Amino acid sequence: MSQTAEHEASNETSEHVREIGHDEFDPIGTLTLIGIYFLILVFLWFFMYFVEFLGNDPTVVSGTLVFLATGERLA
Amino acid sequence: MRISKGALLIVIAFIAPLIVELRTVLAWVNVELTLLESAVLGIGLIGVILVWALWPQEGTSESAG
Amino acid sequence: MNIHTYEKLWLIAAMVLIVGFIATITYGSVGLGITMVGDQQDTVEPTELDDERFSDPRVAQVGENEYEAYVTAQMFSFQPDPIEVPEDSEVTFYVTSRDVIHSFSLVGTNVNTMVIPGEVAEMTVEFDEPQDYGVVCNEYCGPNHHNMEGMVHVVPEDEFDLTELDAEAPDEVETGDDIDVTATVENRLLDPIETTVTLEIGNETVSEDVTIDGGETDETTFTVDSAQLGEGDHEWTVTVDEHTDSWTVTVVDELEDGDADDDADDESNENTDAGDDTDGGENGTEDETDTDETESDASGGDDE
Amino acid sequence: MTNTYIESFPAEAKVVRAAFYSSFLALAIGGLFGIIQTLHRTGYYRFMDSADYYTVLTAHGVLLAITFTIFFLVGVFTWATTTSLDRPVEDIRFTWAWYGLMVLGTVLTAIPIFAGFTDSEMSASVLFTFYAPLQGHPLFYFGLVLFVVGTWLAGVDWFRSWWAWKQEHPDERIPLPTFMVLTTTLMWYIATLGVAAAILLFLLPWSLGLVESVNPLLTRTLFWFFGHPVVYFWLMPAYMMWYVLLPKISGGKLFSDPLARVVFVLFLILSVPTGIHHQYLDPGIAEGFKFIAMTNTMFLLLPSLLTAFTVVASMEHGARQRGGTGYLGWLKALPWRDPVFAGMALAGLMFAAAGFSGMINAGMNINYLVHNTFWVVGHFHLTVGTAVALTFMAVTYWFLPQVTGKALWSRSVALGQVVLWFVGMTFMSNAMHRGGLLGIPRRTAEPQYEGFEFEAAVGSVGELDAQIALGGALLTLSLVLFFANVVGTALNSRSDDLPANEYADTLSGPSDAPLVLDNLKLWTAIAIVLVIFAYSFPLLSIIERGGLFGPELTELPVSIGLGLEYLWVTTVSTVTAAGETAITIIAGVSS
Repeated sequence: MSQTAEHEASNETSEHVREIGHDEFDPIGTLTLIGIYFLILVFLWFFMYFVEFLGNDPTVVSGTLVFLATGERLA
Repeated sequence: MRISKGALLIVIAFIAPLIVELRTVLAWVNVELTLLESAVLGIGLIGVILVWALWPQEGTSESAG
Repeated sequence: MNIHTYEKLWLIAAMVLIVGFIATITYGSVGLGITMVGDQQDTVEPTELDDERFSDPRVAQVGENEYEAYVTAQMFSFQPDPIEVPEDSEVTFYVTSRDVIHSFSLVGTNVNTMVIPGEVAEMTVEFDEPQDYGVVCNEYCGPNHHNMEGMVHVVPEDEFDLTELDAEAPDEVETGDDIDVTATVENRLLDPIETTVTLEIGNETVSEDVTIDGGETDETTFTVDSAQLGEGDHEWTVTVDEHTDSWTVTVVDELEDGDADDDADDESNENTDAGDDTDGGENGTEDETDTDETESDASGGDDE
Repeated sequence: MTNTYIESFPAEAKVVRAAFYSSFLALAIGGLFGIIQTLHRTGYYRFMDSADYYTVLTAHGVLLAITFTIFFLVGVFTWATTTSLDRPVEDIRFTWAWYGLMVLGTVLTAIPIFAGFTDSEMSASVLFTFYAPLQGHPLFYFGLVLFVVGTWLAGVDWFRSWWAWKQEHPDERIPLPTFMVLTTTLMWYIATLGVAAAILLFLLPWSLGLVESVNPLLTRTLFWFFGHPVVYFWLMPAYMMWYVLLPKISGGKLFSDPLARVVFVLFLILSVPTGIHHQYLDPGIAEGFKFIAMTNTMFLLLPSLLTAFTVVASMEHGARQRGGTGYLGWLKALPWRDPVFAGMALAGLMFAAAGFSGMINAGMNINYLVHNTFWVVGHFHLTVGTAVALTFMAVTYWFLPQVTGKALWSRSVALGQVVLWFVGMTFMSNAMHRGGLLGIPRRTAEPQYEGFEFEAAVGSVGELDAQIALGGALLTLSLVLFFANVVGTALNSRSDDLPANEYADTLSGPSDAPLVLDNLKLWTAIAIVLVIFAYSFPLLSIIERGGLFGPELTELPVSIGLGLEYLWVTTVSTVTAAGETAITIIAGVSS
């Protein structure tokens, strides 16, 4: 695969401004992008679960818990 | 040209889902747009991007976000 | 193996995300009591379904504010349809299929289950406000899948009953004989009901107040003088609250045959009533033509 | 001298080309059926009877989800093993044989499906999932079996190449593309056991009349044993492209070879024991089993989330080498004019969105909200319909010159095509997701009901329909442009100026990866143990409850005339008993 790298370098020198090795590369842009993605995921998850899902009443529940809840409501 | 034609095309494509869902998002804050209004808004947005992209570049480039 | 610091950060964030998801779901199950359709019910024979729940799909009261709805799905209908339950009630649905895989899904709610032949889906649901819900089958079940729909009506408490009405009268009587119209009223609620049984025949209206205890059946017989009605066809209607049962009695000059025929006629009349009974009983608001249609749909599906 | 694939491996290039063309043919027919359904469902144009909709839907599902994806996969995987091991296949006749078997299987499956349009008795409008007791013609099941056997032999071919290579390079690490092929193939072998069992033991004998009935829950569970991992089977070639091709096209190197291996190992061990999450709402499966399936599924998010980082970091590496700067400004430096890059990047972006709707699908009780609604259709049009299909179309623009030796007909048309696909799918899948939240069901010819209407909080159902139809039209146009490019390229004359057949180098190479990652036997064993843990108890419980052959097992008439039937039941019972014993032993050992 080192052979591949040489080809790549010779083929695309025109497009390459610089060569960045393993140790000099900090994917800060990736961290930024994926951080934004993480926030979107967290927000949408809570939105979907607590607004869309739980707001979509009625929901299937276990009999006993509801009985307790109903009992409270009637009392 | 501030960005390449290819990148411009992609940015416009990327705007599509934002425009489509903008109405839904605005409805949550009680701003109800009609279909026509959101279409006009979308076209306007794309227009702004086009103007921005085609404006002759001066100095250092900005972030394409 | 060297992993970049940022990637380690992301790895931790991803694990937090995953654990957070599982925690949310667990909170829904344990904290809010959301229960999955599971294996609570024993299996059944899809082609027979002769146990007391599914031989006569219906709503039954099992406690104060607690009801059970036995539902069958078949190509391309649900039984009973519509399902009627009162507001502020806790309803447990038991749903099974007579043929292929269907679903039973209340549109716009989280009440949603697969309906698999041989298995019984159990779902307990709490209904608050009166509302009508559409029911769809959301699993492909054959060429008319898109026509498979039903309704669940959650009705105000004072409009809800589980009264079964079945009225009988002879088809033909000789002028001068009495016509006995017998109304059998069953109260499937747990509490007693007070209501009025009314018979309309010709221009005449007679009624009787009755009180029926929970789970009991009351028989009211009205006797009408056929001579007063005169010869010809006379439609009669028995009404209890919003439930009606009606048929036609023919008053003739002289019966062609003897008593034997009388019995036969009685029987045929009874059959018709029994037909109404299967699904007409649960849905007082629906008129008879509609329910009959539903039933013929269902049997048509069975044949396929 | 251009060093294209066809120059290095002329014989293999023909097979890869044939696989690609088979895949495109399926895409063309499946795509045509797609727009027919779009217009029918939304009510814009209905020219056929609604009953025929389900025949169209069956063909759409089978041709796109199975034929299109898997034919492309075998092409890519054959390219990957030959290129990365730098050796031709061991026996090209064997390669053609499995390709032929796959074609035969497809044709045999297609015959009864398409017969559904005619008046003949033969039909198989049972959809891609063929849930019993809906019954297809035996030919349908038989064809599927042949197709799957074809893919098994393809796997044997790739393994043969690797074994032969290993003899000559005993101390070398498995090259990354081959590693990906092998782990994916192992996963496929485990996964297809489910569908093979469902068809060979139950559905085929049942459709032939050898047995009276089947247990619908059992065959359904066996289907999903296969039905979930099959989505990773579609996805893995796309992942491979993102790992080995995308960094190179971006002008950079793969960020981490070891993590790429970790990701594929995770897919091998976690893909199969998750299928029950498709059955969250099935009666007859205990909630506990569903919860276990959920935790497995949630952890399956990990390899995809890791992939997101590695792939984006590789792109960033390319962008920065091309002069990109800033936190987000580097995005401008990416080669957006290259359709291969733009297509894959847009596909990846869509997959990020698909990842979100997939997380919702993976959740156990929230499944009540979305199960079998249009939401699910929106989800898999983002995954298989975009992440996979758009990646395949984008890399086609790279592969076509490699396997034909001809230059691409038009790069501009190609760029327009991938962008159009992205925009079209945005409209379509967005409206599908939203429709699903309103309770609109999937798989229905006419989602318009007499007794009630779907209520939208924002906008209307009519508007969603319009979005779907618009999206469908754009997708169809995109497909037309794609095929124009494929045909145009095929008609081009040979070119001497083509990019060489290379894939991306790595920043952190295989030497950084622990040796244990290459221990395929270990990972396979772990995968099998996990499958046994996740599935043995649910399967035993289903059989115990409903019987092997459904509720009527005890009444099964043993016909003397046939005798076969008896033999069949005995064999199956023996096999199951043996399985149970094995499970008991394993359970005993592990506890």
